[in-house]
Amino acid sequence: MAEIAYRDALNQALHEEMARDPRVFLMGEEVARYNGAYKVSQGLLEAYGSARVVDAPISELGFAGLGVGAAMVGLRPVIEMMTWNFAILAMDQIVNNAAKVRHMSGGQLRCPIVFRGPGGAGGRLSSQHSQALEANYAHFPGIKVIAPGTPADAKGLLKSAIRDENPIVFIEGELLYGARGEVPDGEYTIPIGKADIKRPGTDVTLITWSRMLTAHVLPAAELLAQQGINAEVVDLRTLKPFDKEAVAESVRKTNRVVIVEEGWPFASVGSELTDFIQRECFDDLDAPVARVTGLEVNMAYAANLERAIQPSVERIIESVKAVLYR
Amino acid sequence: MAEIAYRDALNQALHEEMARDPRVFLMGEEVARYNGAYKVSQGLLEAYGSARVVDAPISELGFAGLGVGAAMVGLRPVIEMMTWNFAILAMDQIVNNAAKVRHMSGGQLRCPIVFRGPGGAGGRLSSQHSQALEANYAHFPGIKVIAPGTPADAKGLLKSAIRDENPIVFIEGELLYGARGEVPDGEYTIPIGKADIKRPGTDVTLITWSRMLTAHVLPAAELLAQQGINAEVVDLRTLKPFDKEAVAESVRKTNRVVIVEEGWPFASVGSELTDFIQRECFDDLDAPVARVTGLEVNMAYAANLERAIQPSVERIIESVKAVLYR
Amino acid sequence: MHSSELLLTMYRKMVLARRFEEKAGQAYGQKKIQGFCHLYIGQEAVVVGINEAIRPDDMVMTGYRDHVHPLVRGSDAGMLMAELFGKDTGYSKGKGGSMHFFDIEHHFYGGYGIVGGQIPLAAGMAFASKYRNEDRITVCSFGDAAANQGAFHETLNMASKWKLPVLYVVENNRYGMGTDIARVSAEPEMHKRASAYKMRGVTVDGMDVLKVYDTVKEIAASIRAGDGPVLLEAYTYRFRGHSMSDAATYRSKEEVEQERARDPIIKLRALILKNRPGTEAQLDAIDESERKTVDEAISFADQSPEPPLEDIWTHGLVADGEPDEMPRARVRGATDVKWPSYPTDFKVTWDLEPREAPAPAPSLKKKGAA
Amino acid sequence: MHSSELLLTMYRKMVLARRFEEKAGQAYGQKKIQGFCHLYIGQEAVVVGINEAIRPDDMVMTGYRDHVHPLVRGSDAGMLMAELFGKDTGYSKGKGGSMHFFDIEHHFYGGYGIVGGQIPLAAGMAFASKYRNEDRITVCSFGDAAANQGAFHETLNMASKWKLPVLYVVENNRYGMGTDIARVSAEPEMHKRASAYKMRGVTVDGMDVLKVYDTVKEIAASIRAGDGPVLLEAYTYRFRGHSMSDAATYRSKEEVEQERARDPIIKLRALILKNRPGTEAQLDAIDESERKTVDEAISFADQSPEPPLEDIWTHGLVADGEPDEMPRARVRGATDVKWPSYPTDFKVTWDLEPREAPAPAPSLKKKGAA
Ligand SMILES: Cc1ncc(C[n+]2csc(CCOP(=O)(O)OP(=O)(O)O)c2C)c(N)n1
Ligand SMILES: Cc1ncc(C[n+]2csc(CCOP(=O)(O)OP(=O)(O)O)c2C)c(N)n1
Ligand SMILES: [Mg+2]
Ligand SMILES: [Mg+2]
Repeated sequence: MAEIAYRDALNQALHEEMARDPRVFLMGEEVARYNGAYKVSQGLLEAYGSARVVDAPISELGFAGLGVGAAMVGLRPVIEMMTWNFAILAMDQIVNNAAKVRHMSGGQLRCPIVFRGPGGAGGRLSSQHSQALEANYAHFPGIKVIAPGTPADAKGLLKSAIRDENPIVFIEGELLYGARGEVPDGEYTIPIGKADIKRPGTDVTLITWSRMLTAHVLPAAELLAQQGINAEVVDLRTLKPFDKEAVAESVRKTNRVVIVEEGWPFASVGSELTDFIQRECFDDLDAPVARVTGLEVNMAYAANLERAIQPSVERIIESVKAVLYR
Repeated sequence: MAEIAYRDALNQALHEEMARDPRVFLMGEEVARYNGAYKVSQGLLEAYGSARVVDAPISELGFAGLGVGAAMVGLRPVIEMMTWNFAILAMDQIVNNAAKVRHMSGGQLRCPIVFRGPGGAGGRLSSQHSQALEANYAHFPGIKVIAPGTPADAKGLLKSAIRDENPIVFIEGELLYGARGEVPDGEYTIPIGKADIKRPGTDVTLITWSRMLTAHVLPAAELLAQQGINAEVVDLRTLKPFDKEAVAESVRKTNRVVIVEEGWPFASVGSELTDFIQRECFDDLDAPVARVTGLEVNMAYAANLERAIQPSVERIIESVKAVLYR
Repeated sequence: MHSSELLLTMYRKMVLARRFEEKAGQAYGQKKIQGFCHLYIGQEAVVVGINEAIRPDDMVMTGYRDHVHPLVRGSDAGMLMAELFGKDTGYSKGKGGSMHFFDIEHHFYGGYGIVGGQIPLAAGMAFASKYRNEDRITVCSFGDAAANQGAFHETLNMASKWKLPVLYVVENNRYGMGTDIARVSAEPEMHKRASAYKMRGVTVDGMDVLKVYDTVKEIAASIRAGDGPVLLEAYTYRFRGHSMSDAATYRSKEEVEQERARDPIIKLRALILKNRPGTEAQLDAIDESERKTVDEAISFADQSPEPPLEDIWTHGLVADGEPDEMPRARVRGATDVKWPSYPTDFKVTWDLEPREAPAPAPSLKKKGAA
Repeated sequence: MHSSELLLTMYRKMVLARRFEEKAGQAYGQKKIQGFCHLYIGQEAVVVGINEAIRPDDMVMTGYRDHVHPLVRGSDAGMLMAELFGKDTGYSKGKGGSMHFFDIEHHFYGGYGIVGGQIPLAAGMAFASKYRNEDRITVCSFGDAAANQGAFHETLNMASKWKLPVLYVVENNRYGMGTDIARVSAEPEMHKRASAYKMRGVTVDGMDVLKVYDTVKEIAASIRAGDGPVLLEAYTYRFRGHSMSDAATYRSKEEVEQERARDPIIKLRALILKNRPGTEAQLDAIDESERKTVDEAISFADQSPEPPLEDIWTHGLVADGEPDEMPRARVRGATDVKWPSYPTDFKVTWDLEPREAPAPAPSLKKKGAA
């Protein structure tokens, strides 16, 4: 196992899948000569040429749709969105075409495509550049949504996503690219739809994904442990479909839940988790499901406001104590 | 009180507000000479001229943004989206500009604008034309989301929306336009953010909005009444911010809830309601919050599939019985 | 110049299209078809002229006014009608309906309901052809009003820059729904917009099937030869309303009558008879035979069952190993279906950009540069 | 031809802009400014030339490369710097930061981070001017790469069709981030795209402030006279990377040096001295004074407090009766703030379309006609 950065894990996944399958190509803004705005595509142009690593104009709707069309006739596009904030412009092609062609054609077509790029706050970027938008895509049938929080998960899940037969929204952590972690040597994949218990525990279940895992949830769990509270950390990794068994099993064990997500609370993936848990584990819950989310405001630029708007170790600990009635 | 159609109630609201305030203009596809694809703007061109009732090209992103710009400098645009399905193309202007300019400018600007048009199934229109997309907008801070279910609410809320100082997503029921109902005579408004108890009851709370109210929920409540089950029907009308007091009060009275919404279940307004209720009314609930939603699939064209994909009186009754453990 | 066979084929296909849609219109009146239903009546010369000028394995797609595009490619009229009726025997098992026809066997790629939404898809299909070094072209139709969508701009730029083998056809019937295109387009002659992308723009009289045929013959050859995409504007007219619920009062009676006088079917029939007077009986036989085909299509659709309720759950996410549906095999038991298959192992030889001395690799940055 | 006063004002503004951004760059290095920070260094002639050619109450907006646009309008340099520092005394109380400057007092309307996202807004502002029969124009800048966005296409069509009083300025600095615009634009000369909307397209040397001034003088008059919108392409160059984290290795040293030799400030200084050799001291004094202004701006920003945490909850939804913030009054206690105010009672006299015999009203339909 080597310790590498999240961006390099993604880069390895792209490299390996492009070497393995000539149908895979990467298109997006600055992905080729610039090696990616976040350097995820470093070296790919040189290795695979300009038809397989394509610098696109700033035309998100257009090149997202181009990818969908290519997927419909046998290619396996990976479309890089420089950030998911900009992909709002491309949403129509993702949710109205990619997510629907198989259904509308009565199964004559399939659309194996990965839309990938960073989501969440990037650090002092204010409102238009700091959005965690997974809920918007997870709302639609016909797409899978993945949001890995570690280099190993990023690599294994991106490889699975590229091999999957369906449209996939793959959300990377904008502030995770430099984060390092152990990644298994050699080729491996991680199944889509399986959560990972990043820390086993007995007193409370913390459910999370993407950057919140390492930034706040695991540190909070450590601090809680020092106070004698043994938290289980469930990293969803795939948001849709999420791993119902893993969630329910953990809740049945701990009887208390805090969901931690970077995005806004209203109609979010966290809301959906609450809905699921209160129904499936109604009699197991000793306290209402609690949530720690980004505050219900647009992101500010000022350092102190930006910090306070996001989830924090403190808010998580507070929430855990509330569900434990301590 | 006159009994008029939902479309005519909306038309009255537009008429009255345009007469009252010269800053109000209506722009959208087919709104002027054609009098609106659904005839909501009947007669307005004649009354207010071509600068105030504007036929736009099929450029949703462009004219939505044009509206936002006009609102920033003192006008009060009403932007008609022929349907909310098409507004996905305009979403960037709604959520990245309209919802954020006040914040990003530190309060120097405001954006009083109404985006309105039909949502939900239109009847045998298949996947791209049958989406109930309120959750996607309600997820964002900085916007209000309204979805009236009766002619009276449609009129009173549209008037309030036009007078409001904020960006508003106003979702009409595509299959409600012909629905008739009593509308108070003369000028009146309905406050944004207030739910309406459309049927008082004691045994179970049915929470809903828009077309589900009259199409399925009230009929189900009648049938339940015949079986001795007295359901309270809470019509949210405003989805964001929704009326927390009204919801909590009803749940505290009935101790059982079924949420009925037309859209998909995942990360929806219904999920958010569950989240709220299980937290605020944890000890009041005698059963998990239940939900009846559109099925988690793309909409089919075939009559039998379309019917089965949508919520129904039968599914509501079944759900009510489940939460009553009958 | 044009063979009899070609003329008769075109005549037959236009008549088939016309009868099919007239019957569909009637069935709509009987509520056998519901929802939106956009007829192509009047515009047949565009799609027939194009279809005969391209190869059967070229790829075709359009918007929601999509009944005739697959029909003239050879789709099963009964199965198309069954789709309109929302039946299990339809091409999409009743999931798509009028706006979402798909017949992949005949390389018809849909049927899209979001105005302009198919424009980027076509570029992607053409991209794939070039990527795999195939010599197929993609033909993508859309309406005059669709050319005001951002997708048009973004896509034509890429298609031209990358010389994608795609023919974009503006079926300019002068109206987007109830709106005269000149009222909402600063430049209503859409082919002129091609120059904004250094792309070739061409016009053709879309009421004259031979002119369409000749024009597209030449264009298709040039696209296939690698000269890059073309924007073809076909001036045409729909004789009916925008959709079944549109009374079309925004057009004057005179205008409609004037255009009806240019009916492409009448025109072709007259031309054929002028050149070869003896063929009247032959044409009548075609009329009769196509009428029969459509009558059979109606009975077939009528007698077909609704899809089973379990079908709600099919054709969502593709499960591992799940095959694609081949409608004609499923419905008609056809054993001659040639389904498009794509290589999974090949070498990409296309240089999308000229190779240059690569720029010095920027140093790794912790922070993105947006 | 151009008055000394004009030349000196332009010189002063360009120097102010340059110093402001150089200092901002330094402060970024000290981590006093964070996130993205896009400097305008090299492009100053564009915005200064435009600004002097339009009226103070004309409305201006741009993308995220937005420091200089308000500065040359007269915004308070200290308060702009404070915004960059994320301080309470910034124009947006630290909510916007580098990419989202706003100074409504000086009719600067932002500051937008979604490439091309401001283009429709400007059309809306121009629409409002025409609606209220004001003779103000709106000037909206964006980059070369932004012209590939769908919003460009959709909006320019409407602006032209409705003859909105808006000037669109492509600040063509040849690169969209790291990408040479000719690599992703089939037509890299953006002004040529104006013809797709029957709009006037104009070019200007954006490194020459007088040429920009003269060109915009004429254009602004024509727009104000109701001749319709114009697309102006200003050829310019950014001397720095796209943003602070961009090492800009995609450009050759020679190219950058060649462009630096065309530095608009050096050029204007030389021109002034050539015509009036005596003014060297005057120019030096300007340099000195602007340096001081910027130093003061830095100290002001440095010494200002962070916004209070309660501010998280302000400037979300507008409560009934809640006034707008007037930054200079709030921060500087200024009593001379003229805030734009708009009439609430007026008569709309604009006919956006010629009045015609109205088409016969279509009969009411139960079903929509889409
Ligand atoms: C994005 C979007 N906006 C609006 C509509 C509603 N609509 C359907 S067809 C149509 C008119 C399109 O006109 P045109 O492109 O000229 O094609 P035609 O119908 O004339 O063939 C409109 C506005 C839609 N389906 N999609
Ligand atoms: C919709 C969108 N896509 C991508 C980006 C990331 N991005 C920011 S600036 C930029 C380049 C824009 O270049 P140009 O329009 O030429 O303006 P310049 O930066 O040269 O002034 C890109 C790709 C963005 N902010 N918004
Ligand atoms: Mg048309
Ligand atoms: Mg540029």
